[in-house]
Amino acid sequence: MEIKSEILYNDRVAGGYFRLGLACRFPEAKPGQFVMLRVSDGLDPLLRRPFGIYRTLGTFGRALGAKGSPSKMKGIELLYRVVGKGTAILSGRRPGETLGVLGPLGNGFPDPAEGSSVVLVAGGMGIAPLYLLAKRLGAGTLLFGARSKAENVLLKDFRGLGLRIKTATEDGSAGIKGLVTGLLEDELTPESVVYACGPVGMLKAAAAISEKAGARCLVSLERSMACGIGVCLGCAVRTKEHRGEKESRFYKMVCSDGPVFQSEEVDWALL
Amino acid sequence: MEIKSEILYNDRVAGGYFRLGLACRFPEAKPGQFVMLRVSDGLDPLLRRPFGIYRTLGTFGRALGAKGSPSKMKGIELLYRVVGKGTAILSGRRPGETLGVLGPLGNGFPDPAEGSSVVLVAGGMGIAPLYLLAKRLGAGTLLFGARSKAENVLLKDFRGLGLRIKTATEDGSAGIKGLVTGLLEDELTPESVVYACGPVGMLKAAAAISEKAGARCLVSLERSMACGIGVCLGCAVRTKEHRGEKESRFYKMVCSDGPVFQSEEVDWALL
Amino acid sequence: MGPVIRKGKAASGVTIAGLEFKNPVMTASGTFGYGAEFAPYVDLGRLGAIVVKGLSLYPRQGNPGPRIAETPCGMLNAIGLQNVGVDDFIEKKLPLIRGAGTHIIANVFGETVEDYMEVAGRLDRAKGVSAVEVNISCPNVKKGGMVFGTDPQEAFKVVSAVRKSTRLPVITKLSPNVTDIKVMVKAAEDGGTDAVSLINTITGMAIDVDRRRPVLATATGGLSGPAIRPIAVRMVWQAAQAATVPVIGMGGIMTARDALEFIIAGATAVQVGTASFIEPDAAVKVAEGIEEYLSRNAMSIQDLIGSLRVA
Amino acid sequence: MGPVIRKGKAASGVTIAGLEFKNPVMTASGTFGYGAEFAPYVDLGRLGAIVVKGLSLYPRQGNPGPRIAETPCGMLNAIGLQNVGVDDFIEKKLPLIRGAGTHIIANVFGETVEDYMEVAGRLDRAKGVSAVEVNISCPNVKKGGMVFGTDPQEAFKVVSAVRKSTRLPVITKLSPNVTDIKVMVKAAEDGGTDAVSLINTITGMAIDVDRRRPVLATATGGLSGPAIRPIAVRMVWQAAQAATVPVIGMGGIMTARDALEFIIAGATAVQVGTASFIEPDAAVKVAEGIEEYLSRNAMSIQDLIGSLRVA
Ligand SMILES: Cc1cc2nc3c(=O)[nH]c(=O)nc-3n(C[C@H](O)[C@H](O)[C@H](O)COP(=O)(O)OP(=O)(O)OC[C@H]3O[C@@H](n4cnc5c(N)ncnc54)[C@H](O)[C@@H]3O)c2cc1C
Ligand SMILES: Cc1cc2nc3c(=O)[nH]c(=O)nc-3n(C[C@H](O)[C@H](O)[C@H](O)COP(=O)(O)OP(=O)(O)OC[C@H]3O[C@@H](n4cnc5c(N)ncnc54)[C@H](O)[C@@H]3O)c2cc1C
Ligand SMILES: Cc1cc2nc3c(=O)[nH]c(=O)nc-3n(C[C@H](O)[C@H](O)[C@H](O)COP(=O)(O)O)c2cc1C
Ligand SMILES: Cc1cc2nc3c(=O)[nH]c(=O)nc-3n(C[C@H](O)[C@H](O)[C@H](O)COP(=O)(O)O)c2cc1C
Ligand code: FES
Ligand code: FES
Repeated sequence: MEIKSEILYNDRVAGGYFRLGLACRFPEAKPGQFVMLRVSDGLDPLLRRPFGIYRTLGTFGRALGAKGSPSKMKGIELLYRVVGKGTAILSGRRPGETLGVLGPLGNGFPDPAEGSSVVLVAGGMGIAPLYLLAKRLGAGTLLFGARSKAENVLLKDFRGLGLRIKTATEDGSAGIKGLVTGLLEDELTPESVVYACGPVGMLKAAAAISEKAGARCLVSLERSMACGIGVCLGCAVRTKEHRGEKESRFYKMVCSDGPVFQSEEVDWALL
Repeated sequence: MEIKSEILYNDRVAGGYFRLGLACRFPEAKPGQFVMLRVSDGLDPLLRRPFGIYRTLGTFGRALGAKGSPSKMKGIELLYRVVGKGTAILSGRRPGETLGVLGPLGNGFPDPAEGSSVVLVAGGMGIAPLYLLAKRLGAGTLLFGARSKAENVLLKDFRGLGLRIKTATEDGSAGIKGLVTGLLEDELTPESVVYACGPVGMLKAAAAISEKAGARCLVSLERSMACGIGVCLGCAVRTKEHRGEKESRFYKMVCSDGPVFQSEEVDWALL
Repeated sequence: MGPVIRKGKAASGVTIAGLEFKNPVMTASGTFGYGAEFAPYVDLGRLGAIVVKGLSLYPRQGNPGPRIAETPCGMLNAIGLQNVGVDDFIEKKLPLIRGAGTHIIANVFGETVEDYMEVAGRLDRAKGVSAVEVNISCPNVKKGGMVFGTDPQEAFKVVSAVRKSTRLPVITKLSPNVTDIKVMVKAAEDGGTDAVSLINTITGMAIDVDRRRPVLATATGGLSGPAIRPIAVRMVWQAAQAATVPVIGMGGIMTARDALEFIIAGATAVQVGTASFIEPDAAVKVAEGIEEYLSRNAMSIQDLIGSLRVA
Repeated sequence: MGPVIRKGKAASGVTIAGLEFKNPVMTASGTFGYGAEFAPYVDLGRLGAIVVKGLSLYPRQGNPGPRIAETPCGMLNAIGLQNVGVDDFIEKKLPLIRGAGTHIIANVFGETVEDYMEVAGRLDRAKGVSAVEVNISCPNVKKGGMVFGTDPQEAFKVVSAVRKSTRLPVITKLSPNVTDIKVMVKAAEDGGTDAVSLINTITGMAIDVDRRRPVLATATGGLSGPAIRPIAVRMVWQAAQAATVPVIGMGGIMTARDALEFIIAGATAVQVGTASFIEPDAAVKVAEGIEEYLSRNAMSIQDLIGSLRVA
């Protein structure tokens, strides 16, 4: 669905992280799905930007501005980090203004098999698409990696969801010092299901560690996107398919075939 | 001078008209000079936009924002109308943000000869560059033409400057019904000096009427501009020069040779 | 003084190679998938035509990623013509849009003249295809593509071969990567084309200065989007002056006003490409805006085509 | 693990045709006037070189207006090479910048081969001109310009004639409006050029849809600015692979990162054009940014030139 959504709020959480509340009557979003956002009506940046759906808003507390519609409007919340031109412009947009939103897109996370133990692995901003999943599951372990302690504010909403939370920071300012994947091995049994989202290096490591432990691993990938709906064929990742002895390689689209993939499908060498 | 200026205010006056206050320590601007404004840091629109300097701000009343400098900062005020992409973006910019300003540019209006009677002729937004002139002169007649009564708010600052003001509206909702140039003929003697700013059609008519009356006429022209400083050669207008019998034609730059020209210099056929 | 304003929707239908289009707005190949993907966003029946993704004889995997890069007011792509192949298209994709109430134009592509002929031939027998658009201009494939698109003799060969292998109207899609577009128009006409469409993407490149590598895995790619519009309008104008067949214009069209530039320059129809990624219903909005312009100015589309007055 | 960071300013000097430039950033012809106009905004001595507005044998009036039009991330111009003529330049303009502490490169232009020779010859005798840049690529003049720029034989003629008429280093400025830029590089080299510079503007057009007239009085004009950067980077990369002489790259450079794309693609130096209209000191900022990049990456400019790794 393509709609013009009113910005309900667009608040700095900490550092370059923002929460963006959008009033939009969407089909209910599944954990792991995303939207394509038009950060401005101008021609530069030209393309929409993909963002995971962080939360869905039902009846919400915040009053709507003068231009706002009834207070029971539904909406979504995104959590984003300013990294370049598009996100910088986004961070300057104000409540009451409207943004074009296309979504919900992609296939989201599949549910874990009955009886499996769930481990969520997030690197920095990669935590965004995991909130809806964590809420749905209401149990399991969340491993969160960040550059330093400051980013731990991103965990706030996750506390009280019934998860065990462990953290790692690169500078050692909180949790263990090092990469989040350093925490993973100890958590895994062959019954584990790992849901990972974050930088490619982290995903690769999570995939390898999971494979070694015989655990299933689902990764949410990011690629530059033009359309978000499977038509430009721009967001291709090479995947492999095993049919008996033979392995064949072909491209899947992160937007419409993903963004969540089974880790063993992905041809990591080419990412 | 090229500087980053803080926006002090950017308020809607009426309809699509705005006042923009900019904190900038400029060399004192002469009546009729202009600035080139970068409406956003983005690449679209690419070029700066030219705007006449409406007023200069000395010590001003309004408190500066947190980021603001001492309250005696000097600045300028522009008066603009939203007509396209650039001015639309400009109208969305907020106090506290900064804009790139290049100026003051151009040569402004020459002073009238001693003893001449001054007639200012403005069409709509063309009134902007005349305020500083009117203030300096403190006497004379202002003829103002607009589409309808609503635009007469633009006259507010001119009342009390010691000018006689007459208005014309196309729809007859205020003053005489018709074009402002309809008022001009009756005002002119060979001792008159006409200062005109507005749409090309109005300027052409003002030039013709002045010529007939034997009055001097100075027009402020508008052309698309890329640089504003005489180097791109983009804002050319064809002018004529009479040397004895011979008339030679050549191009002058509106930005650096103008924007004010003697009406008889201009090759009106080509405007 | 002003023009008489006709009430209601202006007729904006055009005829190209005997086909009647309800309006002059088509979707551009490679930017609208196989059509059905857009059904949730667009009433397909309101389009003049759907031009589908370029089809080859066999399915193609396309290029490795990254395949796209954003540039100022534009984008580079090096998809490498990934497609399901002509047979799968006819069997699986075509049925999904055959009833959509608009013309379906198949964009075709080959590595050899024989490939082109074979693909066009198979489409000739497919129910629901209105015309073939011959892509001789895709810059993303090592073999074929650019040679056909920049060499008039090669272009002539491909077009005349396709012309013989199908009874469908043939549209030749030209590359902008040439010194003189008029020479290519002539070559396509000599080959028997029923219309020409242009421009395809302009070869470009973006470099990641931190990694000192091209952003695209293939180094170069095709530039599209509003950045190229002035170049496209110029080429369409030049082509329209030289052409005896109808010209279909494209390149950077985002709005109806953009499309009108092409029509006024001489295009009988336009295609909307990259814009569909940004606003899925861009093409329909363009069609509506053209109708609105025609009724506001009390003009017919025929009055408008090529109406540019050059001093 | 990371590279060792050298302290202080990295040396970014380059040598082209025996001339030493303190940094690889020049201003592009037609976008920096005759240099002196920018003195209030820029410390001219911090530029690698100033390339002045194209000079012809006699003063030229240029084209009627409108001469410019803004386009998405770009602009069209049809100035028509208005200039004071080579003699007035030498007499009145050159003295104003001779002492600025930077190289002055004279961009020259003619309607005939003889014109080019004569202008270059007069500059040869002028004190303070470091090199001649031969503009064979301006699309805005009916006679001359484009024919020389798009036909390799004509280009060869002009370049070899200029080569004979001056002892100054000769830079040939190439047009992007060609199918294969490598052919033009070769022609200029055969003519004896010491370096090539590219790209000049790309021919484009904008139409005022309300008036159904071209926006520019001359109908078409030259497209410049960030919109064309991906095309320019591609062409510079192709030229650098083919060239045996140094390549000077330009087209849409706004920032140091943009300039680095050209250098990594193989340009020994760059020129900043349209950007100077938007930020008068853009070229100096680009030079500073390149130095900053070099020291951050502990590289010399020589390491960087042509350092693109293509898989
Ligand atoms: C499915 C998906 C979900 C995402 N969810 C989130 C989220 O919830 N929160 C968040 O902060 N970010 C998320 N991202 C990343 C976000 O899309 C990029 O940070 C953003 O596009 C950067 O835009 P920019 O203009 O600021 O950066 P620039 O670097 O200026 O962008 C230049 C180009 O690169 C693309 N690009 C840059 N970084 C990325 C990236 N990591 N992934 C894809 N394209 C990129 C841009 O879309 C654009 O086309 C997600 C990406 C994907 C693919
Ligand atoms: C010397 C000078 C002084 C001016 N003073 C004022 C003023 O005080 N207040 C005010 O409201 N306007 C003034 N203008 C007009 C103002 O520059 C334009 O309205 C503005 O550039 C339009 O930009 P846009 O992006 O909104 O419109 P668009 O139409 O989207 O602009 C497209 C292009 O056309 C150019 N353009 C459009 N209209 C004009 C115009 N009338 N003159 C010059 N270029 C134009 C733009 O600069 C731009 O390059 C002045 C123009 C000049 C030359
Ligand atoms: C992602 C992408 C894929 C494309 N694929 C094709 C194709 O398969 N066949 C073809 O003829 N043109 C293809 N094109 C070119 C477009 O049809 C069109 O000619 C070009 O993009 C210019 O128009 P635009 O600026 O409106 O996008 C493709 C363009 C893009 C952006
Ligand atoms: C207004 C204008 C005038 C120009 N005049 C000349 C000229 O006289 N001679 C020349 O060789 N190039 C001329 N050029 C081309 C520029 O030097 C440069 O090649 C081109 O603009 C691309 O660079 P850019 O995108 O950085 O502007 C001109 C460009 C512009 C915009
Ligand atoms: S972004 Fe277009 S196919 Fe995925
Ligand atoms: S705007 Fe550049 S010369 Fe006047």
